[in-house]
Amino acid sequence: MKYHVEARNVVKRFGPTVALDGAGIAIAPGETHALVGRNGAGKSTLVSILTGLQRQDEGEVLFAGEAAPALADRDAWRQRVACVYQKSTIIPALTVAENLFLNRQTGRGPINWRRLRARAREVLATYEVDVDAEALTGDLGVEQRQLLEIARALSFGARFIILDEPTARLDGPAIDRLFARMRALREQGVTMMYISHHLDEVYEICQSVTVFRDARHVLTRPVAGFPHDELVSAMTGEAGRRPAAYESRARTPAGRVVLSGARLSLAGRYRDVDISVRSGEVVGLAGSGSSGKVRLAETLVGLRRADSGTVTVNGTRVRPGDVPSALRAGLGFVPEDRHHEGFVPLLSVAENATIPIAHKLGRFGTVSPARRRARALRMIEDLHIKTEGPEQPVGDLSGGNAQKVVFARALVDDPSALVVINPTAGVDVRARQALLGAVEEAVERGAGAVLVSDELDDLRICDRVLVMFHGRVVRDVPRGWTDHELVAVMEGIRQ
Amino acid sequence: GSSTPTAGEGGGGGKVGIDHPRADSDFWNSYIKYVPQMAGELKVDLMPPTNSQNDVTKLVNNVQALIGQGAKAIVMAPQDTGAIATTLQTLENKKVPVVSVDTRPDKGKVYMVVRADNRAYGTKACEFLGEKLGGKGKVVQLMGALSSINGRDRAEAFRECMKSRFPGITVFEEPTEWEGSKAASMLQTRLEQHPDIKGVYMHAGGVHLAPTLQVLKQKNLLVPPDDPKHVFVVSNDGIPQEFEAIRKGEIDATVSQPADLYAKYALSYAKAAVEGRSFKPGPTDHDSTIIQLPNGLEDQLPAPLVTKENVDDKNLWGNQVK
Amino acid sequence: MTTLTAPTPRVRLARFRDLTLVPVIVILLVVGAFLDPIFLTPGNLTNVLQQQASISLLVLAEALILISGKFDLSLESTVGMAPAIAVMLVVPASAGGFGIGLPGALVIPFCLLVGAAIGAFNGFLIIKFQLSAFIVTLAMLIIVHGLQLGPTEGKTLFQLPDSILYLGSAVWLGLPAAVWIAGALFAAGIAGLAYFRVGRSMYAIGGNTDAARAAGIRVDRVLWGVFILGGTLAALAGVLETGRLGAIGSNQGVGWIFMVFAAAVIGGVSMDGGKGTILGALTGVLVIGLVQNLLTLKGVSGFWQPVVYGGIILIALMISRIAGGKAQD
Amino acid sequence: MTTLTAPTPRVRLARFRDLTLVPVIVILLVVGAFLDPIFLTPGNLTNVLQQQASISLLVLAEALILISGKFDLSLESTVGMAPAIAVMLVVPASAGGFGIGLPGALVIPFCLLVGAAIGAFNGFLIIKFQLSAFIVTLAMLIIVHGLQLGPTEGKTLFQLPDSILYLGSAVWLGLPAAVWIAGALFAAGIAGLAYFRVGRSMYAIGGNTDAARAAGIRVDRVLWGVFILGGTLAALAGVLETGRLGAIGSNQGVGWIFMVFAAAVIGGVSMDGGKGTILGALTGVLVIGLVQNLLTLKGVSGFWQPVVYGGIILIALMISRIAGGKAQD
Ligand SMILES: Nc1ncnc2c1ncn2[C@@H]1O[C@H](COP(=O)(O)OP(=O)(O)OP(=O)(O)O)[C@@H](O)[C@H]1O
Ligand SMILES: Nc1ncnc2c1ncn2[C@@H]1O[C@H](COP(=O)(O)OP(=O)(O)OP(=O)(O)O)[C@@H](O)[C@H]1O
Ligand SMILES: [Mg+2]
Ligand SMILES: [Mg+2]
Repeated sequence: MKYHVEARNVVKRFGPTVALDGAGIAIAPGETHALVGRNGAGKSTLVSILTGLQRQDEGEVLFAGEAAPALADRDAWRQRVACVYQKSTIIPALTVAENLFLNRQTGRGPINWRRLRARAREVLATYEVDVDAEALTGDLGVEQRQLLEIARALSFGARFIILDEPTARLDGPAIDRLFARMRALREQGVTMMYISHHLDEVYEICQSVTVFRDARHVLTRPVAGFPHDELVSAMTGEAGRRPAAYESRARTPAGRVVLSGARLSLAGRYRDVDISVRSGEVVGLAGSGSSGKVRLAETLVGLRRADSGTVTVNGTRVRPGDVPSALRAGLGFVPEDRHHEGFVPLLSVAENATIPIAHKLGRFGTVSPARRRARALRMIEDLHIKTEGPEQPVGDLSGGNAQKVVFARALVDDPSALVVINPTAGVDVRARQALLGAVEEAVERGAGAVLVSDELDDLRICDRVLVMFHGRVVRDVPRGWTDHELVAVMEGIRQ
Repeated sequence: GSSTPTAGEGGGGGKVGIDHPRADSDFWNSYIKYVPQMAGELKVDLMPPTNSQNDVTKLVNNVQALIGQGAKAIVMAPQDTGAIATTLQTLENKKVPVVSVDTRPDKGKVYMVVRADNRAYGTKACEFLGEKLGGKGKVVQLMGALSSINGRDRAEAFRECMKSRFPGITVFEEPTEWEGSKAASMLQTRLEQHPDIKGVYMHAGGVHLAPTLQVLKQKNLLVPPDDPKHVFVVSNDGIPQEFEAIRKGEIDATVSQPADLYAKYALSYAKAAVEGRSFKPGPTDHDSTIIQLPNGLEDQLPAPLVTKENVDDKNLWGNQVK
Repeated sequence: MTTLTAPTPRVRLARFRDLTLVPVIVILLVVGAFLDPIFLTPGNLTNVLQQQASISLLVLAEALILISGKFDLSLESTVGMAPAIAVMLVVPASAGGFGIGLPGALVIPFCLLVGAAIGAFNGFLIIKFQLSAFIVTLAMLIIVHGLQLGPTEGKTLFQLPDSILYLGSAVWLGLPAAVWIAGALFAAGIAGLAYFRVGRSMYAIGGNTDAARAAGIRVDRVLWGVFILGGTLAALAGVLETGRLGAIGSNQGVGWIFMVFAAAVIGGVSMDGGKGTILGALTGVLVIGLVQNLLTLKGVSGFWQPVVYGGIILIALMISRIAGGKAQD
Repeated sequence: MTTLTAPTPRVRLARFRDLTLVPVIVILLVVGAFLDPIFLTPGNLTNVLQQQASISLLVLAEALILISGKFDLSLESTVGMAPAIAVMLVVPASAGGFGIGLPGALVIPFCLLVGAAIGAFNGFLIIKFQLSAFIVTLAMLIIVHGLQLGPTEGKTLFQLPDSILYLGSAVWLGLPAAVWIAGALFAAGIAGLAYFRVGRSMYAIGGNTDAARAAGIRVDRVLWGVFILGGTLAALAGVLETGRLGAIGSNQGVGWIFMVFAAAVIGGVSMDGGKGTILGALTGVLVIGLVQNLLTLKGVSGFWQPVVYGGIILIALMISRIAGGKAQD
């Protein structure tokens, strides 16, 4: 059988790191083929090789049995493959319409902006992305940008499409719409490669799955009849059949309130919100897109300043919009976008993880590298961060591992209040368990936590979930909800 | 009396170090070209020249290097006459005599200053323009960089002379920073504002001549001196192009700054210094006078005003270069 | 699901953001008219345009390079060096030339070629060799100027072929030819950046090079082209300046680059790439030209001119910041 | 699960990246020794150090500012203006002063205060007003220089109080005091950036301002401090230069800033912030000092000096690129 796309024995090194070590993939025409593996397994590296952004050090790439075009021949690559990259390829200073039609605004001659906008609106309508074609993409939220990337890749008319973790930043309904589109494309015979850390999505949308582990190909199997647990052990390389789903632990919240917001309002985002979190309690914040939950969480940690209302951490009223004072009062947090506010790419794992406690790592304003290293080694161990060592720059880590470093930063000072926003975006199964476990462990040590997430599975560890709708908290749902119930509340169906 | 520093006996003594102030003006480039020629004629043991590119920091570094390489006398042209003080002090301590060309250091010992009086340039230009305009009207002064002593001296002398001798004349001062582009823009704007401007004094023919002529041409003011529309132009430097313009009647005069004499007497005084000779104030044998300064002597070389009458004088350095 | 509240006004505003300097220009015109009766006359305004024509080409070049996310300091040296070398190729040795005696009509093509070559060399080092654009072009600023000083031995070139003088001094339909040329090139720049793929790809490259590459834009080729175009425009600026001044001094263009950056940035072009328009850059040039003209007209003392001048740049910057509403980078 | 595969070599490499210019320095020393017997003598090398002492302080200041992700062009003007104003405050009117007659011993504190004030003003506009650092400090470069030209009327101040002359001209233990001072400040800079919280937070801010803020670093406060420190260092550079030259010319410091950037960047400091070390910047200064010294010793023609000089900067840049292994920004 002739494969539509094939990569054989691909080796790719980045300095001392071997990202791909003789790995390969073979995708049959018309199938939707999943590529799974833990963070740093080399999936995105393969994507950049399959899309001609980088050249493999060894091995070959074939499209329909023919050798891949030269790296410089961008047009040839674009005819063969369209891609939603893991890293954003949206250009913030340009409009939605232009980003959709980047480098294909016109065939020849001047650009007809009016027509371009009209075409953009068509695409946006087709893919049900509700943004203005004339808006600057820099003004959009991450989710809308992600939808835009997907719409762009799908609208190319390419016969082969790669989607690298497209759902990491999408909420439930958006994922459903994406899958509907993918099914339609598959019916038209489009071949797809799909990367995700949500294995249930793999079962839902893919026909075969390839597993990478530690830069190597482990197996390729049809999805049908492939036990979930086996897939997980193939990814992790652990023979023991640990359950894939995270099981949250039982606990009883203490009485002390460690984090509270009173009568918080921010124009256009949320209004008159009261929230209070007790020690030993995980409070979820849920809501559909633009419900204001993220802004609210960002207000609690001081990244944003509310128009009115107060935030109290551990009994201290913190200065509004002032992160340091919140941190000093005993708060730790994981921001929504790790690239934006999560880490300094050029600085080491150790340094990123220990910035908030730098003052405790030495006297007279000094920072002792030895103590920093020791602290970091502990965090690396606790959170299972896959790194060459505490001195490796975080910019060189894979997404999931970078996210763990952000977690390390949030947890490094033993916070009494923890706020985590979309904590598991882009992290693998085991990492997800580790991160949720880290939240629970912190809570067991007496912290109170706020967990903002679009993923219902994450919200399961919560003792109660506050559901927001259009900037207001509409329900306080205790443990024991079903997916259907919660979604219904989030969509505002049952008030 | 004074002794004439001509070719010494046997050309002995020691090495003479020389630093050129800049390489981007026509006047200094003529000077730079005269230096090796005169050194040959005077049999001076000249070290490879350094160039401080109008930067006193570089000048100080260069002098340090020249001394390190064994210079027994230094010829320099410090464009910043104050900031050289420490260096002169050091040189005095090391008993290395200094000949300063074109500028007079404010402080610190010098063996001899060789220069024409820049204030005299300004005064000569003022007198010429004042008389041509009959003591009334408007003139423009295209000034050099105000941070350069020469630019300031010319500007001040011109301004003061106009004020005291021709109070009826209005002077517009344009800070051109020795830049042709600024000069053209400023003159053009000023002529737009005051079409009745009748005189221009340019501080440096090398950079100001062509732009001035170009602006006058554009305004149709480039006419013979007998035309009532004529704008009287006095330049400064004495480069061949200015002479050419004088012959054509495009400009009326220039102050010839003697590049050749600068090179010749700078080197001969340096040689005399190495040989241990000394001079006293008084007239010299080359139409100049040595005057006493608080920190040394100064040989004030003549700087003739060149007009249509004497423009073909073979002795003018501008007529000796090709 | 998503509620994008009233996006239209936002877009409108974005379009006006190119023109944040227009109020500054209006203020300058009004204040100027009060300060000096000559200021608002057509003659004076024409002068301002003519005086700014050649520097405006440099601003155009720099704006293109900045929008593409790069940097070129060496443009200012090209303004003097390219015409000087071109002239030396054609004039006899007695007039300061190399004595090769190539035909005088070729002097402008030569000049543009030299500019293009400098741009190409910059591009080579920056793109192929991946060196820092700032330092490469800083070194080139020094080297290119040296390549003028060396052959001319620092002398002013006075005897120029008529062909190189023509463009900078001719008058077409009552306006200096230089103004027409600069105007036409700015119009081309505005249209090229707004309506053509290559212009749009410059924004894409400046905004996010990786994304541009992923979208199939030939990043290296476009960037190289921009550097070559920049060098050529600088050489053309040199031609216009030569014609205006009637000679090529060894300082021609020296010290312009700061003003060029100031004009581009107060005109809204970002130093970080991907942002700004040619129209905005043009308003920046005009502000600087008008300020200089006013300072000359009012005869502000040379010692204090820098303070007034720098102060006005700061104020323009603040106005453009307030009107633009966004933090600058 | 954690795979700690041989982390040590990587770290070593990273550390050596600061020192990519060391081979260049070695080559320069060897070549120089062959070219001129004077070159390698202690006397000459001491001269080089002394000559570079004050500009090196500017490089130190600029490196700190660049690492924090900002930009300051106005430093060069502070080198002349701060000591000039301080001197005018203390000397009598007859010596060019304001005639206020403050005690002469205060001249250095005044000078440093003026520098700090300029830095604070820059910081105010850039941080609080969120203006473009490049253009703010460009305007300030012009304004600050004007604030020297204006009061002094372009004249050189040469009657200076002894206190301001001392540091730049004294010799301690056989080495110029300026060299000791610069050495001590560089040592402090190296230690401060490597081992102190405030130094590390400068890297964090330069690398990702938002992340630094989210990690609890008081970004504005640190940045402001860096600007003030930069201005103070520039003023101190002015004190040293004044002592070395014995007077304050109206051009003191003018034109330095390009060299300062060149030194910092070939020394490995990134224009994009967050990258580079003070030690690297120091090697950059040394390369530039040695090249200048060699050019002087060999008496290279002033016309061609820029070409040689710029060429050597380019070569140093390439070597540092090849040795460093990463594309520069
Ligand atoms: N440009 C780069 N420079 C250095 N190392 C890199 C680079 N790109 C990737 N790596 C390394 O290569 C390995 C594979 O990375 P890759 O991004 O392919 O992982 P991934 O499977 O996509 O992970 P994730 O699920 O987190 O996205 C990682 O160890 C990563 O740190
Ligand atoms: N910088 C911005 N400029 C303009 N509109 C914005 C900006 N940021 C967000 N918005 C819009 O404001 C609305 C609320 O966004 P917000 O990020 O608060 O939603 P959210 O609670 O995070 O929801 P979700 O996380 O599900 O996306 C959205 O429509 C979003 O597109
Ligand atoms: Mg990936
Ligand atoms: Mg959101």
